Amino acid sequence: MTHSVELTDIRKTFPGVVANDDVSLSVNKGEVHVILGENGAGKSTLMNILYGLYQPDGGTIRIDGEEKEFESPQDAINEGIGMIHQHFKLVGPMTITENIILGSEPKKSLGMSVDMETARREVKELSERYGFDINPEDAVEDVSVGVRQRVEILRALYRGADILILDEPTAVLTPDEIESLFVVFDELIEQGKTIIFITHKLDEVMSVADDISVLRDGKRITTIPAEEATNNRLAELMVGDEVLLELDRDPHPKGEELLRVDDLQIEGDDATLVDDVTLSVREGEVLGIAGVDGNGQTVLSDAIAGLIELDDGSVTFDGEDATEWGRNRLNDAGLSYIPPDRQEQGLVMNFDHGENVILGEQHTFPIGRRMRDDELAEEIVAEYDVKTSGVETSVKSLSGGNQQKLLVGRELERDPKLVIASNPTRGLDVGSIEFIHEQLLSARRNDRGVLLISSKLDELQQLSDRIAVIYEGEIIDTVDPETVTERELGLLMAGQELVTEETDSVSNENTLQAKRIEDENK
Amino acid sequence: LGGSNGSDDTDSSGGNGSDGATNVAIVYPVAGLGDQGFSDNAQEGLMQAEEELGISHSAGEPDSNSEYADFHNQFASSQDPDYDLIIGLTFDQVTPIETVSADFADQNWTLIDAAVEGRDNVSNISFTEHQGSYLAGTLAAHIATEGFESETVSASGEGVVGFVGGARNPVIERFEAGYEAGVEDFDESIEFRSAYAGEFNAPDQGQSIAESMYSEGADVVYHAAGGTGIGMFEAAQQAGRPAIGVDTDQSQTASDYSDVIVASMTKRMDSAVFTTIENVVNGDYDGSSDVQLGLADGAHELVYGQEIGSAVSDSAQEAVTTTREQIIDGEISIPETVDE
Amino acid sequence: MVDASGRERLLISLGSFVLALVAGALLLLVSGAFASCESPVFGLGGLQFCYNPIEVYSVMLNGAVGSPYSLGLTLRETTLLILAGVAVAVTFQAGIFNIGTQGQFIFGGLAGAAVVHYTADLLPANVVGGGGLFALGMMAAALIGALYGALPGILLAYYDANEVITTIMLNFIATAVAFTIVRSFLREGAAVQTTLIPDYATPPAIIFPSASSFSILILVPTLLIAVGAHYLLNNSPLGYNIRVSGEQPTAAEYSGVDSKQVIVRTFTLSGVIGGLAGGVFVFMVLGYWQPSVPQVGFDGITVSVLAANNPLGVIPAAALFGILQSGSVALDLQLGVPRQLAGVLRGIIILFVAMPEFMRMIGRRLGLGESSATSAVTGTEANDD
Amino acid sequence: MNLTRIENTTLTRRRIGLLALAIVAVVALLVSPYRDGITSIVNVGFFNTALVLSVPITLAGIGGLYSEKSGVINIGIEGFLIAGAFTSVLVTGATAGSLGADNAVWLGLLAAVVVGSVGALVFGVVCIRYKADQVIAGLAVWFIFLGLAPFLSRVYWGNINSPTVATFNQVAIPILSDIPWIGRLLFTNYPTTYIMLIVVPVAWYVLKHTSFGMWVRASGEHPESLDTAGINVNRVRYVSIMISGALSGIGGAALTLSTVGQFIGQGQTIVGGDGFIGIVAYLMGNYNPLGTFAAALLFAGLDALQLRLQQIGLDIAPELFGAVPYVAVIIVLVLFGYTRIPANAGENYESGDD
Ligand SMILES: Nc1ncnc2c1ncn2[C@@H]1O[C@H](COP(=O)(O)OP(=O)(O)OP(=O)(O)O)[C@@H](O)[C@H]1O
Ligand SMILES: Nc1ncnc2c1ncn2[C@@H]1O[C@H](COP(=O)(O)OP(=O)(O)OP(=O)(O)O)[C@@H](O)[C@H]1O
Ligand SMILES: [Mg+2]
Ligand SMILES: [Mg+2]
Repeated sequence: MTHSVELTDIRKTFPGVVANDDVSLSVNKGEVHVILGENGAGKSTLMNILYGLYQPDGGTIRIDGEEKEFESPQDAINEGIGMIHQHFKLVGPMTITENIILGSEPKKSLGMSVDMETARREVKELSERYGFDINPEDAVEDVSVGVRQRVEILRALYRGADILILDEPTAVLTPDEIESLFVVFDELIEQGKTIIFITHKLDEVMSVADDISVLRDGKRITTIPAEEATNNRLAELMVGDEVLLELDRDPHPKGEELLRVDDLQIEGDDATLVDDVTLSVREGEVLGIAGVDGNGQTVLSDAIAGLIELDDGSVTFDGEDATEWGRNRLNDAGLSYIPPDRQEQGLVMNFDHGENVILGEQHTFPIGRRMRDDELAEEIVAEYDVKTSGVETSVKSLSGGNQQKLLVGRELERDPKLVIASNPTRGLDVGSIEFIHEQLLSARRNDRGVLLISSKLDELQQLSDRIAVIYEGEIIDTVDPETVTERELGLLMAGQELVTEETDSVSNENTLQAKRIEDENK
Repeated sequence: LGGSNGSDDTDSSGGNGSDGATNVAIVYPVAGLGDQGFSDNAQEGLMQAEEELGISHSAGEPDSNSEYADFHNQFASSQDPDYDLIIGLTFDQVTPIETVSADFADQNWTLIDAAVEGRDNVSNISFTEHQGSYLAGTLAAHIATEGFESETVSASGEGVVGFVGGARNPVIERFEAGYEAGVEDFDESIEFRSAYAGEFNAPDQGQSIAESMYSEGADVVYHAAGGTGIGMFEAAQQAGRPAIGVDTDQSQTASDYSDVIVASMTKRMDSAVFTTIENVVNGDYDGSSDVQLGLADGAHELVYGQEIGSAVSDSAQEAVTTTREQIIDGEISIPETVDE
Repeated sequence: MVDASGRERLLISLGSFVLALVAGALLLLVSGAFASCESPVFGLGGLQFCYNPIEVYSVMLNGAVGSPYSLGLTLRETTLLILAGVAVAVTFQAGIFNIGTQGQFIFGGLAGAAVVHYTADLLPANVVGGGGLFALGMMAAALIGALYGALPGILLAYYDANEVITTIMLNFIATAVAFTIVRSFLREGAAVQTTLIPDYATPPAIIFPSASSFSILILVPTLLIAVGAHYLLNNSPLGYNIRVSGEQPTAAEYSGVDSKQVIVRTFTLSGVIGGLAGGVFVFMVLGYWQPSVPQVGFDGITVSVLAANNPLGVIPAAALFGILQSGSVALDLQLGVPRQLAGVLRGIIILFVAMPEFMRMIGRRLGLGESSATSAVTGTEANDD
Repeated sequence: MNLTRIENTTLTRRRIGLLALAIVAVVALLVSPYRDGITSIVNVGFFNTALVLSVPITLAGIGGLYSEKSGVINIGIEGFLIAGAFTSVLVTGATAGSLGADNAVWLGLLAAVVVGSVGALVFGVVCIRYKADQVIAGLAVWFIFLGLAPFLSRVYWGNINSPTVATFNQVAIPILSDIPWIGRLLFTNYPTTYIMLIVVPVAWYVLKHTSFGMWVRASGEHPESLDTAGINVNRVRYVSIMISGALSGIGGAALTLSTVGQFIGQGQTIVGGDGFIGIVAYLMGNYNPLGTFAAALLFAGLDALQLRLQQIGLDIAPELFGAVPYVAVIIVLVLFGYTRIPANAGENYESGDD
């Protein structure tokens, strides 16, 4: 059998890290090959080598049986390889069309200028063929992440890619969007294309994979056909150990009301970002907020944490009106905040551990005291199992998971009454996720309140006592995680009221999509 | 241009200090050498002194006004060589010399083109620019009424004259005042335009100003702007109109522009520099002297351009000649300031 | 701005200086072949070389520190550069590219001179009155510097006006406005300059000759300002906030920092120091104010860059540029080598400082600091997003 | 994401604002007692002066714009202007004797372009290959040329200011130059002015309608996207930087060879900050070559106006009037918002960085 892609003994080291340790991997033509692995296992590195972005230190690449050397993406593109990267590679201010044709622009006027007419037409045709609903004239920065993901795919298809690499394309998509992406997969496979698909979500793996390869610590552990895989087996292969997928969440008595938000309203420039939100969190309670990214959760959490001024409504914290307090006073009163973006917001990358652990507390320091706390840093490093070469190294040298542990440690070590955790496990590996979940639950056990904002349904279901669903800035329902199904949550997140299906005859897009999910699931 | 650098000689002069050779230091104005007029002319006087009197010399070329005092200090406190005379030029050096000369009572200074009062170790030489400029005004007025025609330039007598100033200071205003009086005394109705570039080394600004004057119909433009004035000549070339130079016979010193320079109002910086050095060499230096050089001393003259000067009408030439005599005889009173 | 550990920074700055001297020597050799001189220092083939780099550098050094007078000049320059450098450094630490120190320098100086103009007659003409005059003048310089410094801060914080543009504009405006103010209100006599500051209000020259217009009584507080700025940055919430804002504005906001306030405060602080530099210039150096002032504010940028924006590092960096500056005059007068050489050297030093990668490469080639250089590389590259 | 929306409205607001400002200024001048004088000085000669003065600003600005659009902030264009101004005079002066003035000026211009491009290439290597901090390296470029040009002037000519050398003559384009006004302005001018008049639309067209232009924009906004599209980011950046050097070289030559043919080395040199004004021009023009030209014309026009107002007696404080353009810039910035800097300008790009 000829392999579409055959990698042999690929080796790549970065200073201090062996990212790919003699990895060999064969991908069959016309199949979906899934690559699994913990954060940092070397998946992206391997694919970047296949795409010509990185030069391997050793090993060979064969495409359709022929040995190739890729010195730049151009070489890979010429061999029919297209790649959708883990992080979008799109130019925000340029239009969708411009982004798609970038690097292979159709020409006119004797090759002097770009033929935008043709380009637009081609993009339109291509997107229609795959059922993508996009407007080629929109600037990329104005469209949703879902649309951007499609633009990325179109970009690869526009160049006529036969081998499509998708590096975690679903991390930012809604269940609906993921579903339609898989429909596209089917179509591409039908056309004889080959797909290499990287994801962390095990259920996705089960639904699309033909073969599954697992990488761990830069090595390929195994490749198995999808039929032989189960969630447990895959998880075990990834971490190399039996993992507990179910967390222990004992029922816990709820205490006093810690946080109360009434009729909170935040207006954006041309839209209401948070609309009349009312919620409350009590001692020993985890309130989950579910919602697709971009529905106002960041604004909401920033507002509660005291970073954004409210346009209307009030916030009561620990029995006091805290509407006007601002971040510092709320922090002093015992409200911690684990922000969604650790590298931009939560930590200062060029500061060392000792300086980072006082971030948010700095206003409590008297003039004259050194602006750092190495003792606290040591403590967090020890307690939260942060792998570091020392508290006086800058935190940018830490891996993402360890950065997050330091951040979570800092916010929890303040012994807050309530902690807001916004996507605290985004982009982390299974082990780190588990650890952080455990910390949040232990806060709950200690009668702390937790406001957990997440786009991961399983996380919310495992940790929350109640789940509020936010859609377009509104809390449209609050449900019990024990009884609600994932499907119901998915519907709510897509803006659907939970009504009996027969009576709902409104045939808008969302219902249709929801039905299709239902059908697929059968 | 000779690339001769005044300071090259310093080394050899070190030993000469004791055997009587005269050491002179000069501090040039910020605008610097290369203006094809004022500073270059002063340097010529220095060179002449070197040749004829065998003096040694050093030069300071400050970058900004705030460095003047440093250079004067540096020269005054220098032991090797011990300067017999420090020459300062222009109005901008009044305060620096005033301050530094108070600390070095034994050091002799000469300030040219401005005056430090009340020091007996600073002699002053200044000029009567208003007198010379009055002559330039007389010539300009003639050109503005009669018109002017040469092979290279022509003015039709639109009745407009212009003046380009460097930075605004009393000396430059003397130029302007005398020039304007010369024009107006001849014919009240002549339109007089004047603008200052603000600097003495901004030929591009000078060009821009003169360009606008010529395009407004100016028949002739005169400058007192040092290097900035070179721009005026360029504008004159572009416009094909005559211009009047200053400080030296610029049809020779700025020979690229001799085809537009109808005349120049000279101001003998070179002889001022030479004379003061000569006085020191001869032991005649008088630290309290305050000399003003004028038309009668030959310090100013209106010299016609080498190339097109001959096209100046006889009547104009005569008028200039008689006016000159009248000024020397004190028959014409000329303002030294412009009323703002 | 440039990523590296403290020790490595020091090595880079030193290395840049040495390389700049080498590059300068080459420039001297090449240009010396084109210059005309009566007695070339040496000939090679048909070429005659007018400049001997070794001699040039030794004359420069000697000219800068060789006599009490010249050492005074150097220290005077250093004093101004420390103030300007610290003024720039605090804003650079906050990630603000502030070019406005020159404007604050101009207005600070003018304010000091204006105080003398209006109050000299009201105070006794003795040491006491002089001290009062000096104190009032410096206070005015600091105040005006603060106000003129706060302006671009407010424009940036509340109107999103790019600080690079506004500060460049404000420098031009300061020059023009100051000129007009002096011409219209503070002029005494025909020259566009302010009243002379009476001797009794000028900081006394001790140790160094008065001709060098330098007073150690000014240098000491200046050093304290640099140390104080360093202390403030590392030992106060404001300093921490300035640094966080410079590193990561979003993190600053997350941690409850009012970034607008920090911007304005940083600019104000910088303005105070820039204004003081102007005051020192007027009281200690020139003795009056006139429109053509040296580019101390711009020099402050180079000093701060060489010092990696560390206020303590500013002190040696200022001393180095002070030596270059004052040594260059001797160069000109004694050897006839154009003193603009100092400006070239300054530019080359900054160029090398700007590229630590290159300096590390040189370091590795020379086998110097092998371990520290490579570890630094690892540290910076491993997580370079 | 939201910035775009704000940006778009800001832009239109800014245009309207600028227009309003200009109208107010003109009306104010026209109703003032100096009306007659003003209408007499704002004539074709005025516009011509403004046009000629705008040449170095525009060229440097467009050069800086290309460099910054591609991701390399070139704050050193002031230095490249100085290099161009100095080189053009040096080469013209040195060759006029043997080649004749007409050839020598063109050779001077060419030399300025070469020195500008080579200097920019070195700057590019420093920034790209050696990952220098671009702003600091740009400052260094300025300082180096600010020192080097006067240094070499003194070595070569013995004076900090050069002697005068041959200059460009204005060239009248047959027939077209007879059109009233336009003919004088656009068709009777210096070669460098013509070059600018060609560069402005071409630079605009290239940036907007060609592949290279797209690459330049992508390179400064999001280099990875360009890299993964198979285009070598650093090559695009090198070319853009060299464009900035070459254009600044021409701008510098225009300062000298289209005026008096003299290099002034004193103070800020003859360039006197035009490079910085060029930066301000492209920021005000929001990285659009046409806008850059308009902003440069505004600066040059106010400068030209200042020199003329003096002549009609409006001479209360010429220095203060000279500051009007700078105040105007601040007012415009404050009232009409900020400029959006390319997202990756100032960042180094190394293929493979994730
Ligand atoms: N440009 C780089 N420089 C240095 N180290 C790198 C670089 N890119 C990746 N690494 C390191 O190589 C290892 C593998 O990284 P890679 O991005 O391939 O992991 P991954 O499997 O894609 O992880 P994730 O699931 O988080 O995307 C990690 O330790 C990472 O820190
Ligand atoms: N100031 C603003 N003006 C206009 N629109 C805004 C503004 N701030 C946010 N938005 C838009 O409002 C919507 C909700 O924003 P929000 O940041 O709360 O999203 P989110 O759900 O937290 O997702 P994420 O954290 O992934 O951005 C988004 O479409 C966002 O682009
Ligand atoms: Mg990855
Ligand atoms: Mg958000």
